[in-house]
Amino acid sequence: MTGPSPELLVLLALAIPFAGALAVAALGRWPNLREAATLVTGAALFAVVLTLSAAVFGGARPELAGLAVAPGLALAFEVEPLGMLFALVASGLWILNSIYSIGYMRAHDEPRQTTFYVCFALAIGSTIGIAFAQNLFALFLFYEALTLSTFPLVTHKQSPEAMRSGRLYLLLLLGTSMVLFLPAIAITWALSGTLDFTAGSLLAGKASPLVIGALLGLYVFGIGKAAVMPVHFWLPAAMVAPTPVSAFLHAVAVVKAGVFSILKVVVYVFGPDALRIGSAGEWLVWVACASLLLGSLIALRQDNLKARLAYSTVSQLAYVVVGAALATPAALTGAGLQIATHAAAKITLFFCAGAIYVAAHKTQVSELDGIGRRMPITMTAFFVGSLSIIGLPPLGGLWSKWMLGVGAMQADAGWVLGVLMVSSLLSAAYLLPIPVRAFFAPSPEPPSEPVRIQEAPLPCLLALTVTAILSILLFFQAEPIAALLRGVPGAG
Amino acid sequence: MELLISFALFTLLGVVTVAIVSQRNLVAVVILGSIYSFLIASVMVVLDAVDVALTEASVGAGISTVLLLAGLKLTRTRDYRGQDPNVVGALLAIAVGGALVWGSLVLPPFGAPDAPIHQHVAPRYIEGAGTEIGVPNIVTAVLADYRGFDTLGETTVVFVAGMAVLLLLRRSSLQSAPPSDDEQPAMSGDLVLRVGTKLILPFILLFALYVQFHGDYGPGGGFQAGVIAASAVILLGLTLGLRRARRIAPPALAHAMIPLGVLIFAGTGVATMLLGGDFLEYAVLAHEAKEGHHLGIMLVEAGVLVTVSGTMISLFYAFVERGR
Amino acid sequence: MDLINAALSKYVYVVTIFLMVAGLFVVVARANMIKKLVGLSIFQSSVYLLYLGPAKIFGATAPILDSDYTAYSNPLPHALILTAIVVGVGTMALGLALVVRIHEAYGTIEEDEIFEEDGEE
Amino acid sequence: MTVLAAQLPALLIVLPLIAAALVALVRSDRVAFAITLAVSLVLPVIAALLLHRALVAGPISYQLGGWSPPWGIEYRIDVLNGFVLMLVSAVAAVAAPYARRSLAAELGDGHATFYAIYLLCLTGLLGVTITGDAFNVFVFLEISSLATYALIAMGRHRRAALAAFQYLIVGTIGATFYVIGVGFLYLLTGTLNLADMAQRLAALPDEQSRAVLTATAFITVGVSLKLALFPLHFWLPKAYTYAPSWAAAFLSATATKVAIYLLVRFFFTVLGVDVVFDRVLLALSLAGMFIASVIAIYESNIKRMMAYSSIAQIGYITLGMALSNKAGLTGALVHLLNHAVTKGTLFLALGAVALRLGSVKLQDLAGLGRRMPLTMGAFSVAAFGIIGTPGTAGFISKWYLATGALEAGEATLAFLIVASSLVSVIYMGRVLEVTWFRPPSPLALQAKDPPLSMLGPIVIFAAASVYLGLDTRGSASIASLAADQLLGARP
Repeated sequence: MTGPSPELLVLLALAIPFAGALAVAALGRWPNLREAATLVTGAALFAVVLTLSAAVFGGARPELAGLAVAPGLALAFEVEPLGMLFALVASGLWILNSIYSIGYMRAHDEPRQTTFYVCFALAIGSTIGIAFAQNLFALFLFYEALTLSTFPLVTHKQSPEAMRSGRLYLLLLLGTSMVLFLPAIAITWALSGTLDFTAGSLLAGKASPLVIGALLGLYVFGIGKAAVMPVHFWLPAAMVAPTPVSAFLHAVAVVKAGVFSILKVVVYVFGPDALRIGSAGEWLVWVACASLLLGSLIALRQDNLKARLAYSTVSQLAYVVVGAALATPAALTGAGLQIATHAAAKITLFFCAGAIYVAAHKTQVSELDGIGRRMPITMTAFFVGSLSIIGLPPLGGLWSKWMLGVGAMQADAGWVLGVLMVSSLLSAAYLLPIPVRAFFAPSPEPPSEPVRIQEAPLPCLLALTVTAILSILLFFQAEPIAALLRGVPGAG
Repeated sequence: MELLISFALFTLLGVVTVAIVSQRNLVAVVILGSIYSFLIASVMVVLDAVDVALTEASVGAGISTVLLLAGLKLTRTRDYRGQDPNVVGALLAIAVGGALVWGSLVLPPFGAPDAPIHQHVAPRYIEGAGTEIGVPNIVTAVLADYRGFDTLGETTVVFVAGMAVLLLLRRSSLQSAPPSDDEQPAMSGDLVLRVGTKLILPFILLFALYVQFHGDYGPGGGFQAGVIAASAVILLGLTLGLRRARRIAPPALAHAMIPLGVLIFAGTGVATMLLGGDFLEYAVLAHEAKEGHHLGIMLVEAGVLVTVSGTMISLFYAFVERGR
Repeated sequence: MDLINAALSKYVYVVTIFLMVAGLFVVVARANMIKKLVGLSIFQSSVYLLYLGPAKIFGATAPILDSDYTAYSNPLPHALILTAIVVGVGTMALGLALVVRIHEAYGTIEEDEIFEEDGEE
Repeated sequence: MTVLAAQLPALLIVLPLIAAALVALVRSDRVAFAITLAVSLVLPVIAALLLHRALVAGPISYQLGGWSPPWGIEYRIDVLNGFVLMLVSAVAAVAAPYARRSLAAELGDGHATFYAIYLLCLTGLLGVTITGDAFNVFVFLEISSLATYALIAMGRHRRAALAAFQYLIVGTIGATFYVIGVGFLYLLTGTLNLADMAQRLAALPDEQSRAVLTATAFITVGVSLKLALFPLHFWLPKAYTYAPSWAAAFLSATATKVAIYLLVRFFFTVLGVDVVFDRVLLALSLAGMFIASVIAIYESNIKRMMAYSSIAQIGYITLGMALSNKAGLTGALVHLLNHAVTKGTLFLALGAVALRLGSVKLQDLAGLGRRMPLTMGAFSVAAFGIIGTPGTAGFISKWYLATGALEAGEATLAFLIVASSLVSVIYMGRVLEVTWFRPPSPLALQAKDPPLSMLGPIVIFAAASVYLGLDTRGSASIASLAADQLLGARP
């Protein structure tokens, strides 16, 4: 095919967001132009990633040889299926996220919006870097870049509370990455002599199972973004951030980047075979399942809507870790799918939460009785998102849960399947009541006054509708993604 | 005979050192130090190092002593309470000494003409001083020509030290208040001294000039001359009072001389560069190489003289004036 | 004769090293700063001998060309030590200036007293 | 033009010297600063030309006085000291604009002489690096040392003079040790030219190897006193804590580095150092890395904390020397540059803090991040550099060091290198936590970023410490070239 070479596309995908950040900073004085810059950036980025995906679907593995920093240490990039999927999800949702942000930020006329959008662009850029990283070094660099660029977003309000949780956010993520992740990388390199992501195991036969297990631990908890318990505190704390940011953290980039990194490490560093049940990696299945159940249980007891959603994320993304830990073909596919489906569903839910806050200034679940009659579209979308999270047809969530279940069977770990079932029930228990009460419970206001539709601003509404539809599409269009994921070594 | 003297001198040296180590009265320490320098100087003569001897005599016994006494005066220290013997220090020093003995036993013996240092580089100097440079005093030839750049460095060290002391001790501006008339110079009471000084001054300066310009033929050179010239001013200041000294050698001038000498020295080097030679390659200064060397050596020695005398005088002023 | 020469050459070594040890000891062991400086100059002057001693050749004369002599002692160490002496006096002057400043600041030049005064850090 | 090119080695030393003399003649601070700045900006250009020529055309030899070595003094520039010359002059150039405001604040007016002494210090450092003559090294070492004592003594705190005096004693002992060592080598070989010396030492009969060993010991100890190798570091924290901020930054970035260069030069091109020295050096380096870092954790005066961190960082460099394989040596050499840039940032930033707050105590820095964002931002970047985060210069050094350790089959050593940077996470993290997340201290409340002349250098250094973490063509590749030459030449 003609058109730009894959290398150029990769370069563009990495460059556009940072160029966009500059543009936004330059246009800061004219809000309309500034927002336009953000949207153009998003559109351009998505277009590039989409074109790139065409090649990757075709089985190509575009590379970009960056600069060699030291022998065996290069800032290089290679697009493989997992990264492609992550990039697609992130860049795609980022557009909607931006549209939503514009509506949200303007409705609240928040201060420091320019800084906000600049960091926003930097963050998506870092995310793309993580997705396309060809080795642990590049991955780590952009991982840290993502932490630093999202910090101003989390502390956007700059209230004492915001600063407190911002501090937790930074210290926990940086701390774990410095003290666990980085040494893990060093050890990997000391053992294998390379940091490149290559099909098959870097460590096979190079280390005792004990070392492998310990190393896996360093990675799983060093990659604090994955919010595997007990390093999940930062996530609920970070909900003080404006809703668009929460959506970005939970659905688009940050936590996703975490689980994605773990998935990538499992597939390309340890190699799936190293971590099957009964191997040194087995403990991870247990930890992940525990994280998964505890997350749901805690979510049940949250009255604050965003807090409930936050713990739901902790639980839902533990699914991905479970998939990685099981490391059977179906499980890996399921993990990949879960990244996509959960993204679409969870972003919908957060958009709705934000919409409710903007339109009705309500944050507690208990306040939502009857609100569905005032915000039908929003609450319908919320309902759709919930179903996808729970994993019911006709929604994308079904497939990821399904494949994970199959994966569990492949690893003949039936009990994992049980855990997944229970967790789905739990998620139904903490999500479904919300739309139900919103539609059917009597609203606290006296019924005398007529109920009038009072939705959030149009951009918000638009964004959450699209994402809701997206979750439905994922049910019918899951096959291409699955096909893409079969390209992942060990998932075929 | 010579040997006997050598043995005696070395022994004395050891004895004086012991005295210095054990002596608590600091004035005594300083005086002993001065004696020590004289002894070393004599030892140097015995070792054929006449230029070094002259330098050590003028610096060690002269300037250093004056500076130390000034330091004592400023810090109003006479002697200090003795302290319990410092075992660590002793062990450390002995360890170092041990290492030295251990290593030096295999060094080539003294006095033997076949030692590497007499075989390898030196012969060229002894040859060339006459043929290449035309300066009888080989040390001067090495100092000012073969290794002239070291001497530039040495002058720079003097420059740094002078500037540093001025920076540290100078009160606010360069001209501190001129001493009032009623101030009593250190020893102005003594008529003999006053007259004696007046009489001796011209001779000191004359000697300085001799040392300066005879440096090519006999022991001496810019450095020693500079110190001697400075000592004349210092003597003046001590006996006839600072005011007189200031009138003859204004501090501002002395300060200016410090960098000036370095400029002369370095400037000579730059000139040789401009004339197409390497830095300090005197040969290019004149049509005939030896002429060039003569000219170059004269210039740099002049530079050394200026910087050194300027520094020594400035040091004297700086210390004495800090006192009041 | 040679025997005595040999003896002398060893004797010079011994005295030189003794001076070194003594000087170093004074620097390290004495708290009074002026005494430290004196010790320092002894330490340095011992090095002068380390260089000058071997420069001597028995029966040779000072390195000043003279038709009566053919053998001269080695001039190079002389030149080096001349430089070293100058460096030494420069150090001494700077050291004394510092001592004066310290005395003005602390009123004493005994290191241990100063440390007692404002805490050794 | 070609004539000029041939004279560059001399000019590199003579220019600052003459400038110093001129500065000493002028009274006005402004003129003095102008001259200083001008010269500081020219020197890196010369150094760059020299380094370039050394890279493409091999070692440069310049005969001072036109006398051929070993009779005359020779300037000899190969990749190694070309690299160090570049480092020293570049650091000086970037830091120079900072001087005016900082000195005016800390010394008051009438400090023209200070510039003269600074230029002489620079002359001395460059002279030590460029020369190929053992005794010439001593002379210029003393030039830089005397100047350094004066620079330090000018600090405002009364302890400055004390620190300077103690440094003077230590430094002079060190220099004298060096002269003793050189004296031994001279008595054995009869030459002072380093290259010549190396050849003749190789040809020495075995029974005299004892004397060589003694010489090595004295030179090592003497120079180690200058480079503050643990446990000979005790003078450094005081010196850097009480020196004027600008001087502290300049010295921490250059002085110790030049001393290390000298040690490398003797170890690898002059003396055949036997394994014992390497093992001892290795042990001391490790001790320094950990002990100094641990001490830094308990420091509340950040300048002193940084000083101890410097000692630890010097440990990394000597560690790489001790490994004496290509990767290790490359790590050591590249860390000369990386640490210079990083620590330069930190000390300059602290200087700006001192200017605004008049204090560098940890508790006074609370909440400073939002008051002096650019300064503390640069500080934070450099802090990550010290920790050795990927993407910063510090990481590159440690990467090479770890590689060297593994190549030497010392897996535990590689582990210790990683572990020690975790210790630095503690003290640096502590500073960052306080400066960014604590409510502002009363002093911090009215603080703001320093004037551009000071902010510029800080930011440039910080940027460099990141750039050198990503693009290592200018640093690591040259360093590895130098390492190759050294290992090739090692007797």
